Amino acid sequence: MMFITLTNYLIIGAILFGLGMAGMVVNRKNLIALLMCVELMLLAVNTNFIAFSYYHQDITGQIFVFFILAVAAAEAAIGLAILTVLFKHRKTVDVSQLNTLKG
Amino acid sequence: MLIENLIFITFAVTLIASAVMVVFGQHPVRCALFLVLAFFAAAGLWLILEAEFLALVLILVYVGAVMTLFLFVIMTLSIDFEKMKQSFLRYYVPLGVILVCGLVTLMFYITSHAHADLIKLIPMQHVPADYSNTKALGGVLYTTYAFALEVAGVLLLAAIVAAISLCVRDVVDSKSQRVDEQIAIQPKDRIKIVKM
Amino acid sequence: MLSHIPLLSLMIWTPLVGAVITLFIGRDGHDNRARWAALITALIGIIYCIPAYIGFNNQDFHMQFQELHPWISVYGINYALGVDGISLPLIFLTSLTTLLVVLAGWQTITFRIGQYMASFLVMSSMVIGVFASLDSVLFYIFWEGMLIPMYLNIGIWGSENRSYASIKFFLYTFFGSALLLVVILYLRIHANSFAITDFYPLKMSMHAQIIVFLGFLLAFAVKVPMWPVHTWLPDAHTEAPAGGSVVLAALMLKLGGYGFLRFSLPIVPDACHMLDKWMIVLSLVAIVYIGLVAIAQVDMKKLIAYSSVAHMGFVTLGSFMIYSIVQATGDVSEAYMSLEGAMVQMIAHAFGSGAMFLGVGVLYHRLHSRLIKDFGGVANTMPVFATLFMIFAMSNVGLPGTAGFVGEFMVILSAFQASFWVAFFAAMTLILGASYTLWMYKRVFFGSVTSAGVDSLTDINMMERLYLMILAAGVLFLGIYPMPLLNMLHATTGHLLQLSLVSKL
Amino acid sequence: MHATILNLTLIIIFLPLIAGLIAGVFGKTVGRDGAHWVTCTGVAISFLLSLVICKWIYIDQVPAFYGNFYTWSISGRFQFNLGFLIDHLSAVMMAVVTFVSLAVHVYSIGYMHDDPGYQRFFSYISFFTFAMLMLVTANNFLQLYFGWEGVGLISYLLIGFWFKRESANLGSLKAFIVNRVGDMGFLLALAGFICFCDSLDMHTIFSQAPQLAAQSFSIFPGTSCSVVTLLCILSFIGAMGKSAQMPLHVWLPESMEGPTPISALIHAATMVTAGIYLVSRMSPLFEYSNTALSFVLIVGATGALFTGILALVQNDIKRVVAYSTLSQLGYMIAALGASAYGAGIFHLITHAFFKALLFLAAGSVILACHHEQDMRKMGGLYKYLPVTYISFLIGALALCAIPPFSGFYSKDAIIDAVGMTTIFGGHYAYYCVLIGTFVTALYTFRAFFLTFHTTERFDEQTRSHLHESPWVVLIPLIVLAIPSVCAGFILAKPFLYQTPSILDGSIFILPNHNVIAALATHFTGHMQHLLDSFHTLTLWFAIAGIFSAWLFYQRMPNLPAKCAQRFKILYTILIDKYGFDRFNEKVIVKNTRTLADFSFNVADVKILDGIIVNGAGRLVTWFSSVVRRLQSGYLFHYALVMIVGLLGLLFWFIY
Repeated sequence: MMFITLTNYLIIGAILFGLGMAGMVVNRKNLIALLMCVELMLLAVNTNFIAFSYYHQDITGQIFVFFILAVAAAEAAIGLAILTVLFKHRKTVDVSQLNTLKG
Repeated sequence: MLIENLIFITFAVTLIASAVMVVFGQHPVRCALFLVLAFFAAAGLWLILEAEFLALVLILVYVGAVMTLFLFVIMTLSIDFEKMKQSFLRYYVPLGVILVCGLVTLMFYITSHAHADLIKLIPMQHVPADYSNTKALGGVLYTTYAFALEVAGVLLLAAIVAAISLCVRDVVDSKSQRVDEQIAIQPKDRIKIVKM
Repeated sequence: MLSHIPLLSLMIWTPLVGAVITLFIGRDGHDNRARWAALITALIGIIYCIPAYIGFNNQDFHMQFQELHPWISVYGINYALGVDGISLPLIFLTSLTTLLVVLAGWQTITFRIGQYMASFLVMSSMVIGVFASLDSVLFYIFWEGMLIPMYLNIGIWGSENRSYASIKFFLYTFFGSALLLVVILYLRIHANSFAITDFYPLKMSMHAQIIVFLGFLLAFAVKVPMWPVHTWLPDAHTEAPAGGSVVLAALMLKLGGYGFLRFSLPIVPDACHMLDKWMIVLSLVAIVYIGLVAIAQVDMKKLIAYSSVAHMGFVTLGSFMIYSIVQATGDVSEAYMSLEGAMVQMIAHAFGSGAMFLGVGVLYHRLHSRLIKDFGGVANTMPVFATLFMIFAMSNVGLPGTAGFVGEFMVILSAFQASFWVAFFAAMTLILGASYTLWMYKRVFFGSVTSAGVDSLTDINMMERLYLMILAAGVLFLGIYPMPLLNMLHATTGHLLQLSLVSKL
Repeated sequence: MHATILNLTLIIIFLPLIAGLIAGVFGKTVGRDGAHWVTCTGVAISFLLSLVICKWIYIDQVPAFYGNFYTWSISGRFQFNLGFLIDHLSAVMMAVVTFVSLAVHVYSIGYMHDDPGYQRFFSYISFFTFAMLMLVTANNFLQLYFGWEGVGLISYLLIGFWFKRESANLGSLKAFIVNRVGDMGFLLALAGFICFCDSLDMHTIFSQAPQLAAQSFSIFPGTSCSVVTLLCILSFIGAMGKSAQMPLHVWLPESMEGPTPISALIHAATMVTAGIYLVSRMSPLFEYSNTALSFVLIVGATGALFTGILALVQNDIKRVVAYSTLSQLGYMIAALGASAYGAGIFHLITHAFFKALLFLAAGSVILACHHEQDMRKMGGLYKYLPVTYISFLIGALALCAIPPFSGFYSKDAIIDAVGMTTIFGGHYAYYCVLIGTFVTALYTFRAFFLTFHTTERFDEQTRSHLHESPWVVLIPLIVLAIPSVCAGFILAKPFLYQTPSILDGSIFILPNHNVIAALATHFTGHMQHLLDSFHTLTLWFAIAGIFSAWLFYQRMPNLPAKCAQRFKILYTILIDKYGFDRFNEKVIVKNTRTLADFSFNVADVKILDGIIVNGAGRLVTWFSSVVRRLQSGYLFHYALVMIVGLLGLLFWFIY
């Protein structure tokens, strides 16, 4: 019978990461979806890390995931804070209106 | 052996499906919930990989805190989703699909023949029964990565302060004294001579 | 006695100190004090030339008045100064021009006199620095530093679209000299020292020599200016104030020629030998084509600017003909005349066209117009000025007995040895020069008084008469008695010929 | 003796210069009288001294002086210095130049009396004398070139003396540029001397003449010509520019714009003869190249005939005399071409006298008729201006080579010499020169009759103050009339028929070219010469010319108008001066100006400046505007770019 090998996990990770990226790029709607996609991408990365640490019998992979979680949480928090401040000023979170950075 | 495969496949499929629903979902709340489902599926996968501490942490941290935050934000900000819906541009979808396939083909290529040595196709190793992921993690975390832990702590503190300072609105009616203004008052601000 | 006084450093830095003093004194309205301070500094500059002339030994071609102090020892850059037959006359020319320009700006400039005078003093110190420096980085710093005062001069005191002209001038020369830095560094790596004299014995392959030559060519061709890259000069001249365009014509154009003689010829002789046909063609184009262009001018200053491009064509012609002359006659001493002709032309041209620019400045100061059609019959109201301008016009035309003739005569004579047709086209300048200068002279000076403005013209006053007389004396003196200048050049030309005619492959 | 000649020449040359400087620079202080006294005495002294030198050279047979007095510059092997070569040729020339210039100085005291630029005029004339003397006495080509250009400059200043008049300015500019064209050729010749003989010194060059003849030099890749021919033709181009030969003669008629004294001084006696002096001075070189000699001969002969014909249609008295100068110059050049240098120089001297006489006489007529130059408004003046009438007649007779007068000796010698020359183009030249005598007689006496004899055609107002010119004008006329009559008779023998002739010291003639020697063989004596001149062709042509002039203008005044109708085409060509002026104006000037405009506006401003320089500026601005659009401000664009970059890196990293 076929074993679950590392490549399976890597493929899942790649698909997830791809979806997250696509979501970020494709999404013309709102920032929240954007943040969610970031979360997805982080999830994909963590899965890869754990898969590697499992198949290499090396705990450091998981340590890394540990810290990524910490960072990701902080990032999500701040992202949402920015979102709220942005909403307060612009009354919208629709990405297409927010182009003040235009050169 | 079959059951393990079965479990793995179920989790993997739910994970991918929920991810797809998150990305192409219309309504943000629904997306958030699908994201929650994705986290659960991921946790399941991580359990298969015997990283149970992290799986649980994942659920606690993400599903508990982050997703609630998301939902909280979605709910509080009265974002009119209807207007946003129709702005979902159709022709961008193929671009997204291309991206995903590009990445996936890349991964296939890597994992297949070119870098065989990098990823040895090693089958699942079974760890001894009494192995506890948390103990192993704790052993390493507080010894070699102590400093990194401290830094993570500081980082989280900074994130908290930043989030609060961003969102707090200046309280209008606070009675606090502003001493510098009190000193700077001039007599002419107080008395106004009106000529009849 | 003379050797231990750091004469060259004094020559470089006193004008700078003078400039600071003039700025300091001249601020908030004390114009007269600023003028006197500038004049005194310029006079000191001239006084320095006397010991330099006496101390300079004509027979010795080595660098004299040498000064060597470590400066940035990390990279081996040191503050090396030295002067030989080529650079000393040019230094005398610089100090004389600075004096003249200070005198010229005495009455014509009304606002910010202190800064106007200071800009010229800084300019003179930079230019003397260029001529005196033996270290290539020091040379490069002065070479770039010189642009700033000129840029400010054109930009502030110029006429209508001065900003366009000053920016164009600055970018054009700056672009040229960027390559110069690259080439200096390249040479530094090979010769692991920045001193120019160390570059001379450096063995280089033909390929390397061509690259180095092209780097030098662009930097110096822009300055000379040679034909394709000359378009900045007419704009800079028309927009510059009278004093500014004199300095531009008298000094800035000589740097290109000086660069060719100091750098291109001795360091990359074989590349020069290979590409000298092109340089000759370019200089001939400069002489004939620019001569034609000068005929079509309506603005006096532009006409004189183009005429100085044509005259400078002789400098490059003279310096790059030595190879074909030696090839044709097989005898090195034949090439002396063409090289010395080039050097004399550099000095003589400064007098001729510098004076004409001052003359146009005098007219501009009175009628605020440089266009030929606004004048007519000026000789009736300004006879003394007309006679002086006639002398300068004659020098520009190259009449024997005036400065303009000496250089051109030598170059054309030696050109015949290279080939008949080079001499033929070089001699075309006789006709073209005469036609555009005298046609301009006729339209401006002769004929009956055309406009009320010309009628109201007053003849030149004491101050203008002073500096125009000095220039007229210079033009006639150099034309009749060029011996002292030539004596200075003999030894160095011989040495330069030896350096540039021996192959270094 | 040697040193004294040097000092004497120095004084002769530099005295006019100093006088000119005093008159010019200190004009105001010295005042009008001071100016003309200083300059006249200066020139008078130098004239006397030059007579002294002539005495030494010719009578005391002092050896020719050859020495340098000032080193101008040393460059490599070449040493340029200024020095003198005082020998037979230059002594004669010095005498002629100073004599004519003295006459003109005295004459212009009267002529320029009421002219505001009085001092300026006198300083210019003495500068001119200085430059001419420098040219004539030079022993190397640098000093000769210095004098050459100096003379050109001062003729420019003098023609444009009345700079208020537009035509004078144009004339002076034209004169200077045409001279410069000639000078260009001469400068190339100088360069050639440096290249082939390594020095500008006349002795070294002339001594190398035979070797030079052998060398060959190729200007155009295919052809090759002998070096001597090249150098001679180049210097002859210079001579053509200065002596107004055929293609470069256009400036002489315009130079009549200047005051009459200078027309006499410059455009009759001295400046135009510089070319002839140069060719005769370079006789050692010219002798070695037949092609150069034939070139000179043909140019001279064509000039002699065709410019003479032009004089027939001129109505301005000064223009007629100007064209006659052109044709006489053609005679002298033709003489040099036939290597009869002696005859050429002899004609130069006699011509200097009677042409200056004719000019000054014309000047006094113009002065009398209150600056009226058109002959059609004169007529019957012999009653009012007796002295001018006689002097004009003497000049005219001398010009037409009527026996007793000086013109006959020199002109006849030239015509015989040209007849006997064996050089290519000899026959053509002979016929030109022969017909030329008829034409000369015709136009001189046409002018003579029109001004002095026919019916009075001027209005009453001019008649009222029509009086003989003041004595200061008449004395030079008389002083010049005397040599015009007797100079020929006195100088014919020493110049031509005596061996060794007066000029032998400085002129070198190859035996087979020596036509004068052949002429001298059958010269028996003056009286015999006069008698057998009656059955020579030239005299009959001259008499026929005078008779037809009398017939046309005195007897039947309407005849010229009639024949002008009949030969319409010929008449217009002549009026148009063979289209030279139109050619110059239309073709050369217009084209250079359009070429200049084109090269400035299109090439320089548009292409060089517009496209390349400003173009670079515009390119940068265009590029920045393109790049600016990249900053769209949308977040997803940036994300997209990041991801594309990431993918690119990954792919690149893997392959």
